[in-house]
Amino acid sequence: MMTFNGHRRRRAAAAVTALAVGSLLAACGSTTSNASGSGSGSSSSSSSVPGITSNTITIGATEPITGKAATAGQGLEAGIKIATQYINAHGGVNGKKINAIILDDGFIQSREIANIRQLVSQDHVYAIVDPAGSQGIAGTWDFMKQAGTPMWGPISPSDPKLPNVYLLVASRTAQQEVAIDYFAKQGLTRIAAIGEDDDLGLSLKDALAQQVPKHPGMKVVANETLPVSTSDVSAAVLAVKNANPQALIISTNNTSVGLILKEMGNLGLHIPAYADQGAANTGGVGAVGPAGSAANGFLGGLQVDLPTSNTQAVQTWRAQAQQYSGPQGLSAFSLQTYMQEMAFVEVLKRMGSDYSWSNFQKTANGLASNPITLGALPPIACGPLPDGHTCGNQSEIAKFDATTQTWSVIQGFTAPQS
Amino acid sequence: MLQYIINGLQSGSWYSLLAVSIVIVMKASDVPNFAVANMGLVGAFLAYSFVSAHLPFGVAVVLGLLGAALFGVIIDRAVIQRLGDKGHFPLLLMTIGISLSLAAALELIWGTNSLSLNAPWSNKTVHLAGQIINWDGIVTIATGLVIAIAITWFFHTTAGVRMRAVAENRSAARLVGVRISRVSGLAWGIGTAVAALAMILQTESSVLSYTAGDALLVPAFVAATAAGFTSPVGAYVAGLVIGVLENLTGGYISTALQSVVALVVVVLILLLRPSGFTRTALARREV
Amino acid sequence: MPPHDLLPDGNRRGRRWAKLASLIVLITLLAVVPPAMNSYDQYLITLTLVYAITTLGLNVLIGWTGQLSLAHAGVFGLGAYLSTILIQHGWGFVPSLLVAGLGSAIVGGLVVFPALRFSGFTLAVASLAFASVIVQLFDNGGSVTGGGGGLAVPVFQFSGLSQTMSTYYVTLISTVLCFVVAHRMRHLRFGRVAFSIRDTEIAAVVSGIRVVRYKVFVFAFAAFLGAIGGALYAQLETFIFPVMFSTNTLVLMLVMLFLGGASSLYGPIFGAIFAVVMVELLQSFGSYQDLLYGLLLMLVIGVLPGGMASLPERLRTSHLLGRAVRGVASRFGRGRQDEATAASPVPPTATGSSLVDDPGDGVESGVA
Amino acid sequence: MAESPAKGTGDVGGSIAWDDVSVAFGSNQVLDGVSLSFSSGFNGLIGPNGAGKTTCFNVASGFVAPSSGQVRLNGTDVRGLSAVKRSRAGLARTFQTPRLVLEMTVLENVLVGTERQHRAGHVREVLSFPRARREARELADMSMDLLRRFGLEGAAGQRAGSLSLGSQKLVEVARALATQSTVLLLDEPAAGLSASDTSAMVDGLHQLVEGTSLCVVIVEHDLQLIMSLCSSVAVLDFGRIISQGTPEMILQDKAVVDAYLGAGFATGD
Repeated sequence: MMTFNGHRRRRAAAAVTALAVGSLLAACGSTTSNASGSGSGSSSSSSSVPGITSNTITIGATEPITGKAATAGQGLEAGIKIATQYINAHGGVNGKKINAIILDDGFIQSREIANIRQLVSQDHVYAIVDPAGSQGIAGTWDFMKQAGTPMWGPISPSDPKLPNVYLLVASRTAQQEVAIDYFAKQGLTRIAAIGEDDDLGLSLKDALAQQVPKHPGMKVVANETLPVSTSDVSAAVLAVKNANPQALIISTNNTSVGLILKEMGNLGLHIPAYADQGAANTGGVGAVGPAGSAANGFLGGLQVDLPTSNTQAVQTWRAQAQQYSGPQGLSAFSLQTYMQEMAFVEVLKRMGSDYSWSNFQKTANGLASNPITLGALPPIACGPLPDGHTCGNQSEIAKFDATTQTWSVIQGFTAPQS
Repeated sequence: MLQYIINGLQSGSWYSLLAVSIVIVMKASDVPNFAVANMGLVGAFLAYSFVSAHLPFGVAVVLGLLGAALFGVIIDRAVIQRLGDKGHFPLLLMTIGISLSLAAALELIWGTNSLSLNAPWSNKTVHLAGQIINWDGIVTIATGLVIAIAITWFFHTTAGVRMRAVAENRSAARLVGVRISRVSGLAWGIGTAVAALAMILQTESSVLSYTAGDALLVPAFVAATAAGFTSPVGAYVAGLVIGVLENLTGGYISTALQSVVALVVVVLILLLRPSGFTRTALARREV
Repeated sequence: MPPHDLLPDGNRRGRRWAKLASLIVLITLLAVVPPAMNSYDQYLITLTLVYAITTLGLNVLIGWTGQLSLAHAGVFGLGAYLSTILIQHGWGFVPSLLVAGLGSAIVGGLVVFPALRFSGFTLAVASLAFASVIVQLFDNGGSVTGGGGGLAVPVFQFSGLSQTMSTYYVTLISTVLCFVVAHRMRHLRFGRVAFSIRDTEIAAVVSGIRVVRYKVFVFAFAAFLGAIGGALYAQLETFIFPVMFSTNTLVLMLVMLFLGGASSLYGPIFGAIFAVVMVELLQSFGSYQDLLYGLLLMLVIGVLPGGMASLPERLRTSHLLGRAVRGVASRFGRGRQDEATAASPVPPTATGSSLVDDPGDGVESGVA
Repeated sequence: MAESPAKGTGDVGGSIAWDDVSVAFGSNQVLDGVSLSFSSGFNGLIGPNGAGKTTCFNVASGFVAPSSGQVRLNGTDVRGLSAVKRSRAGLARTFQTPRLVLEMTVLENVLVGTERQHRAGHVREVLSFPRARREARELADMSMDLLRRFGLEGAAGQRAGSLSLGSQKLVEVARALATQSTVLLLDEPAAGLSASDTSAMVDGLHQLVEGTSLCVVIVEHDLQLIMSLCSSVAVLDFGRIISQGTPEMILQDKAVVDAYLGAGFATGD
């Protein structure tokens, strides 16, 4: 059951009408109509848990369905919709159907923050499931903590170590650490890095600082930072080339990854290059598409199995996803949110009939002793804080073949070396 | 060092061409065209579509440029001239509005995925003095130079002289029988085609997406400003200077600072030498 | 005392009272109603007020004084970062707000140096570069600014109120104070001087107005308002990072300013309401929302150059709705003055004006 | 009711003088060794188009730097003073095309000229201190009085943009008078004015200047106005002063008649 938020439009229309009156009082007009619009919603359930009725469970997410990250956002949206459809078609959770409200944030950080507020305090969702947009999401930690609403499986921020936030898959930093370990195993010691000047670059800096010292003889020979949304990567790649490295780790948006690969090809710099799942867009065309033949041999991280994999879990998903009419249904992003929502439903099932916040916490924190294994994702084994809310930090590494345009896994789910 | 300079001249040529486009439009219709990059992208996307329809690259580019020029004329007729002499602010804001609408329209038509606009020389390199040089760099730098010369020559033809007359004094130009609307249309047509060339060259060497213009706009405007918004040659040189400064900064200081250092240097030059890189600038600005 | 009060007009005093009364009702409603709303609506109203304060600063600079300075998004960010860093070092929120405002006023005032040398677009581009330098400072500020990764904002809270409501009340008080001061300034000597500098700088000079001094003050004051807005914005968003203060934010501010009505006192309020409501309204349009936003912007510039603040005057002078609106307007006691000024189009500005009237002299030169 | 604005400036007569002033723009010699001096009362500066009259004003106001020579304002050399400082030293002027803020009221435009008279600061004004209020009222009264002299009191509350060009010129003269300067330069105040506006201007100026020490210099093509109003007239031609003296002397001067007036004027046409 999908609903698009009806009274958002109504409220906005009311506000615009008030505005058209043209007096200063318009400001007041819009605020009072807001109050009446939302009041009815909040009064419905005073004692019970928000988002839970006798026959529905409402969850919410904000995704970049339009804008610069639309490809990813549409895939993430598709996974949630496919999972919801599947669950509801199979009787729902303990007899309740899932109602998923998905808002578009256009990859604008302040919109993500506003959307989360709307979902929690106006739409009264039970939990935020699989939201994307790492920097904007970080802006909601404080609010979410105060509201006491669970946030399940946000897409790749670092662990805020908050009681209500559960990270299901390996963070960017963890994926990059796995890659550093992989290079060490291959005997490559001269590592270069190119990061973007935001949280992406920051995660790479963390990974280098933590993991490189663990491998004797390994050192970082070049560490370049690209301005956000630049289209000119040549100076950075040239600086990397001049440092004569044996491997490169990239943490930028996937257009820049593509440009870097292309520039490496132009300059004849043929060394293994790695980017995490978000940046390599494993299973999509974002980075490897523009790079063309230069993407051959490119290594990508995987938080979730390849969408082309033939495991039972992925096949089940693929059968559902092929029915899905929207865009990006068969992408890796779709598989990821599908699996994460399945895991969330598994937690709900284990909670029985008590949907209280304390029972959610207890059940989720107890997963360490009885992990959820769905296939496609590494086992989800949450535990108590401080470290238990990174529920699975294993990742795979896949290699791209430019002639067949396919990825193949070269190292299965592995955790960073401790 | 040489490699950084060549890369700098390449990205500098993109800025230069956009700056030249800004100057042309500014001269004839007194509008700071903040939509220049996205209007240029229209030409680049058209060229992409023609290439996808299996037209030869050269033909596709020419058609793309013609399409862009036509689009520029339409924007001038449909929007800019209607605003008339309402002053700089509304026109500036109008070009921002055009830019926003265009970005959205391009996203709707061609999607959000990055596309590849491949020229015959894409991904080909040549060894020169021990350096590996990309063909697209050579083509971009050469094209920029040719356009700069062509535009300078153009301003000495009859049409160009008319355009300069309009720039000097609109009412006087009208008195001596210059049809300002025609001159304005011509400038928007040529200006948009030059911008399209810049965006074709830029997206050919990187990727084509509806956000490709964002990173070029500020350097291009700084270059146009450095030329006092009047001199195409000044704008061309300033664009190259910014590009080279960026790459040298990126190579020898920090890639994180490369965009800002170039800006600061140009602004400092402006502060110390308000006439910018050209002499005529002073006279024009203080009118 | 506003000069128009000196004019003989029997109705004026009555109108002023009506105006004051409706203002008090409005502020009371704004103080009383939001606690009953959900936190999302509280957030939206607070955001509207934050935008209004910030855009007011831009209005003083561009709309009133005609200085096309585009450093405002940077200054907005400066307020956000300064106050956040001060709070992290143990300062109270309100002192940090004021110090952030004053500190940014000093930094923002630096833009006056290019402004004294350049006018029009050269100033625009120079100030834009200045803003990007500020944002680069956030980016490269190491642990102080958190670099590109951003900074978590320690949110202040009145006891007994939620965080959002605490921020809301501080924002409401700031908004009222800023607009009351701006209202006084607009209708007194400062407003006359600012408009003179904007429209006829040379006439201002020969009237003995110390233009340089005023410009320094205007840049600093605009930066102060922008920074207050930024500091409140940081409290509202609870997490700040450099990209939040990029040119996209500047474009939003310009849109709010011109759609609301540049040079009109209340334009920024209309612009802010518009910006917040518009995003809400266009949510469901998916990919078409940016297109609609851009086209709407173009439409408004084309047909309503005075912005929304000029709408009542437009309607009043138009034949169809004229009578009805006139009735409503007189009942609510909106003074003639505001609409008269608001109705006039956006200032024609920029490149300094020609001094020499006698074409025979053949000289054109700017004010030194 | 406030007193006539010029009376507050003391008994020292206003005066302005150009000493051997030359101005060249490129190869174009606009002023060539101009020496002129005017004192209290009405003075005229006439000459054909392009003779350099406005440039004389621009040099005096500090907008154009002379290549040689100096300007003395009330006996003091003002070289090196900025335009604002010259204005604050007692020099006011108008422009050929009126430069008003069209969206402000007529009264507000005149009040712009009172900038120098403000004693209370902006902060006190914003906080509505009694002294600031009193001052604002006094200055508004004085400005209203000026408008009344030009027959514009009824238009005080109107937007300046709604006025005719002629009325706008009157407002600009009122604004210049509101500065309470000692020297007033009027650049073609009557050009484009209707007969009734012109007489309003002349009457107003008469009322306000008679009995004061104000020095008014008028550039004007309306010779009837110049000759009837001014006690001293100078004639500029091709950047040089070709004659200076009383109106009667000027009318007799053969060089002036040849260069500018034409034969018909001297015969009383």
